[in-house]
Amino acid sequence: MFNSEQIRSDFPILTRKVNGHQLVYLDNAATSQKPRQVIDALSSVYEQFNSNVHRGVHTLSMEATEHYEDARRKVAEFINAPEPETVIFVRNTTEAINLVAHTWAIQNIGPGDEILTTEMEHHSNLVPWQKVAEMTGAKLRHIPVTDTGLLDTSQLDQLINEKTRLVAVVHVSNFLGTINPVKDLADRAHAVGARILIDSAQSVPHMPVDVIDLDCDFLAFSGHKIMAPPGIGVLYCKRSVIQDMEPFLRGGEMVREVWFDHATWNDIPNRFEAGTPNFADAVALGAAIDYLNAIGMEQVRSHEMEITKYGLEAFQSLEYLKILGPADHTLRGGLIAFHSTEIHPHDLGTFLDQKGIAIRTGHHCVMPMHRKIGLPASGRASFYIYNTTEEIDLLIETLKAALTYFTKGSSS
Amino acid sequence: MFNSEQIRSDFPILTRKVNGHQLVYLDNAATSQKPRQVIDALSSVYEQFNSNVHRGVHTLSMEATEHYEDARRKVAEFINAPEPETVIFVRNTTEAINLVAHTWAIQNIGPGDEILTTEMEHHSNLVPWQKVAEMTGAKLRHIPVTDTGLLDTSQLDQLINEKTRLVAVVHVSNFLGTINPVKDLADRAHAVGARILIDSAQSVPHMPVDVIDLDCDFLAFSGHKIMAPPGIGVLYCKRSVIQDMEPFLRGGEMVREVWFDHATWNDIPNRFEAGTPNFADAVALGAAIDYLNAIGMEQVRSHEMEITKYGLEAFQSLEYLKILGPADHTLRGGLIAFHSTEIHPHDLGTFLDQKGIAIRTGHHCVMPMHRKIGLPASGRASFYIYNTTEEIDLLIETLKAALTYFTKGSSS
Amino acid sequence: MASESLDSLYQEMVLDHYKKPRNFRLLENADIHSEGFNPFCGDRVVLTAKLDQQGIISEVGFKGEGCAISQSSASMMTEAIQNRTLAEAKELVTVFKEMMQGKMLDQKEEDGLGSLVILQGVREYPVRIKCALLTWSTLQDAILEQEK
Amino acid sequence: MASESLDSLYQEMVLDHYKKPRNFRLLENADIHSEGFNPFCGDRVVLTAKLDQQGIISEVGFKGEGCAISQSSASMMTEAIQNRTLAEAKELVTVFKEMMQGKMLDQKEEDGLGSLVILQGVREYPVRIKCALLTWSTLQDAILEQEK
Ligand SMILES: Cc1ncc(COP(=O)(O)O)c(C=O)c1O
Ligand SMILES: Cc1ncc(COP(=O)(O)O)c(C=O)c1O
Repeated sequence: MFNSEQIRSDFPILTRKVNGHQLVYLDNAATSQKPRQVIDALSSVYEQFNSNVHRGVHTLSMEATEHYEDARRKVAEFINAPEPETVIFVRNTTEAINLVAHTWAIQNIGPGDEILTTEMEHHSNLVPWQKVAEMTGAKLRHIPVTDTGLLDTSQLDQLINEKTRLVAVVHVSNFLGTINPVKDLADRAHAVGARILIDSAQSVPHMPVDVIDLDCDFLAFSGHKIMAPPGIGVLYCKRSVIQDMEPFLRGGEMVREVWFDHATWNDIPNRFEAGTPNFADAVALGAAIDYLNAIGMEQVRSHEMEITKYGLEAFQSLEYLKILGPADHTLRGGLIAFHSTEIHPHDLGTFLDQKGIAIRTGHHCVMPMHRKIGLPASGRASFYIYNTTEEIDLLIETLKAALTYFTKGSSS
Repeated sequence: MFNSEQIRSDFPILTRKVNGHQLVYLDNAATSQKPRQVIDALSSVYEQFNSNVHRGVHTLSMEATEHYEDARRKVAEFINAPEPETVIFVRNTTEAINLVAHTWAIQNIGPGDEILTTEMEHHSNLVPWQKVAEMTGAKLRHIPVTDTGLLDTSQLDQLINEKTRLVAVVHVSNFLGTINPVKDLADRAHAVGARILIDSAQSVPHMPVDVIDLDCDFLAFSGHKIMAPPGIGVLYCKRSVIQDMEPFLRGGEMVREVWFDHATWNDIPNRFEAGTPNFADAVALGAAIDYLNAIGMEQVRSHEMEITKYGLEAFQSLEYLKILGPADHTLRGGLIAFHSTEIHPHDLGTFLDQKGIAIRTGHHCVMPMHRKIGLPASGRASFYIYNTTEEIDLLIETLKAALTYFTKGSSS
Repeated sequence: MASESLDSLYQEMVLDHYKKPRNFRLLENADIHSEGFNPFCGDRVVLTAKLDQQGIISEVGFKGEGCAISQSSASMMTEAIQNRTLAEAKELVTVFKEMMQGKMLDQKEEDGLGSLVILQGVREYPVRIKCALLTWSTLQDAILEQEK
Repeated sequence: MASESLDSLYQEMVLDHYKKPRNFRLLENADIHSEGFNPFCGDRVVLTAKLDQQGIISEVGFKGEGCAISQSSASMMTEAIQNRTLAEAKELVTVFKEMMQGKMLDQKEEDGLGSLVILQGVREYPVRIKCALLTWSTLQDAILEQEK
């Protein structure tokens, strides 16, 4: 069963003091903390079998390759990918999306075509498509977001049309928290012959995600948000879509044969993994997945829903603070963004930090959506399996104190 | 002073047994082993201040950012870069070179222009230029390699000419071991208004490298070959060259402001570091540099020269084995590639592995040069600061046994 | 929940400037117009100023959005540079930056800064230093532009 | 320096096939022509074969470069598939691959493999299994192509 104390004790950093207070880490949407099991797995790589993968006949190289490919299998199983080869290791979500932009997209999108994204995208799932649109002459469109923070699906029939070649959409918004109906969007995309890319940076770490069930063509996420190190990320691609695609980065590993003036390509996934891959962080990602599997992703999701529900209610008690995103916690991932008309989020952030509480403040790499709702910045508390309702209580209490502190001058 | 035993004791993996024998790791050109100091630095990141960099006002984020930027400063000092901002963190040498190919190169090279490389390039400094040539209509040329494994400089006046826009050259060959005259090539390139990119994957880890002295425009190397983890690499760029360049990967961190339909760019180096950077491995790279600085790069170089000299002499005693590359150890990095007319390198590799000795066998990602000299593959022993002449003795002795073993049937 | 340590950052005067920013308007026909933006946190300052015939800053106005530190620093700066020459303003930028970087100031420098010295409190919050500096860097850019 | 354990990998017969590869030539006017290459290690096998009117492999020839395991496996395979039908050859591929993947063989399968069973020794060297399999995958590709 789920044991919060037990889980917390796996994360060495949680015992840390910040400004004299016990750390309360509520910045998980930016990056997650790592359990002892992952940190140890990483050390083991370097202590036991560190070696370059794929190219050697010696024992270390063989072991390193086995561990690396084992990690690929674990990732594939975790997201229910049909075969390990459809899992490409990259640095992070951003690189995964750029890879698709520089390969499938520019090879398959042309003038007059449309790329559809949403108004709530992270810069990483927006700026690459601006470039593709510019390069190919395609038009970039955005599914609007309603006042309640949901995708406005009323215009979808018009937005997803015969010209649409790609729908690129965030699964769970790192700003509004919204869980988007990606399965439905995949159906609609496929109905008009378009492909769908899902930015799963905020979903894969926090809930069961099944690429076969979603029937997505591309799915991207970052290791560092799922208890693994920051140097590893994943791009899942349907084999039929990527199989014969021209490569992106070029160099060692991704070639079959090389002559002075030309080269031929290796098979997937190697074709898209140029140079020495970050096998060590991949192994650590495998360990993170083992860790989460032992808890169970359903458990992770329900724990975060509980915390979020608790938080959404508790926030109601705070004057001057307005919550952003859907009101219903079942429609949200485990994060709550908010803003105040009285106090800038940075100042709140500094106040909270004095009490050891880490939240994110700023635009969270979602500037256009902030601009749309007229905010330059917001605050955001985001949760993971190790967070507790006691921590929420502390957050609320401290926010209350902050509001008093910063508004005291108002009445003087 | 230099203390081999002391140094070896810093590398936990060196105590490992392989097939019942003490590991003898001679595959350092593929990847290096990591000292305890680097492994611990990495664990510390996760245990003490792991957080996303640049975007937060909370303490962890601030500390992570400081450590990350501190690592950048260390790298800059290590290669004598004029300012930290000229150091861009990437995954590896391959990504660094692709970054230049996708930014400066395609923005500055056109039809009829020439890109000059050498016949001894690693695939990572060859295949990207094939693509640039294809995209821009430029011509890709190669400085020939002489029979003794040196760059043939007799035709340089003709090869580096008014049409040359870029000279992309390996500093130390990972196959022949040759140290190339990159400073002279830089002068010649600049004299005709061309830029020079130096692939320093095999030089920065093993000898003092000074980008101001070399006057190079771009320089690339991989962390994993310099005692750091595999997820981090470095691209150094002259500020004047890169300052106003369009970005490569797009997403978070690299933008200044983003609208739905367009975006503006952040300054260097952030402009070229899209998405969450691998700050943890960057910090570990900083620790690796601290470690090497404590020894002194002159020491590292002279130790490797000694080992290489010793090895080159010892190899003479081996029948059936021919050494590749320059005969003079002062013209070589710390590696020795060889081939045998009697035995395929894989079989030698497996034999050595049975005795715990790890060498590389294959084409070492330098297929065209192998083809030119008529070899499908070769063996390669490559050294680092922790290798000893006793290990060379063991290598030679075991190679002798292998040659006896595999040729015994010949006489039966 | 006392927050004494925060009081050095959020001095009463700082909060006062934040809530009631001085010179909070953009001047038309300004001789100086400069914009500062921090891409990581989104703080923004737009600075405008008029110069009289002697090259003295006769009028200053700013607009911006951001945290108490960035906005109060801007507001306080507009008061401080009014009626100074560009050269004096430039000197002020230097002294202010030095102060924020932790340099000990001599009496003359402290006098020159006047009430700006209260922003020293920001030094204990290194991540917020860039907030305090945003408006000053913006002014510096403007002066360098003017000198061209 | 004894190397007993290596003897299971480098059986005398294996080394013999490596040094004196059988059927080491490319057939002209071949019905089957297939090329296998391992991009990581550079091992290469080119396989050619002729089929008679009954669809029996009447003649086989190969060329290649690579290690003792990849080349002896190819040489031994050319002997083993001669005078078999494509269907039989395909069955042999399956059984050989299963053997290399560690499956226990029954008597009939072992008999079918004949002297190829000595390549079992490669199983203890997982990284070399792909060397032994290269020629078999090449044959498999050729048969699949033929069946189209
Ligand atoms: C000379 C040279 N260049 C480039 C590379 C590529 O390095 P990486 O695989 O780390 O990108 C290597 C190493 O494999 C190398 O030896
Ligand atoms: C929804 C979403 N997409 C993309 C990203 C980019 O991830 P990364 O910075 O790891 O590339 C993030 C996180 O920053 C995110 O929350």
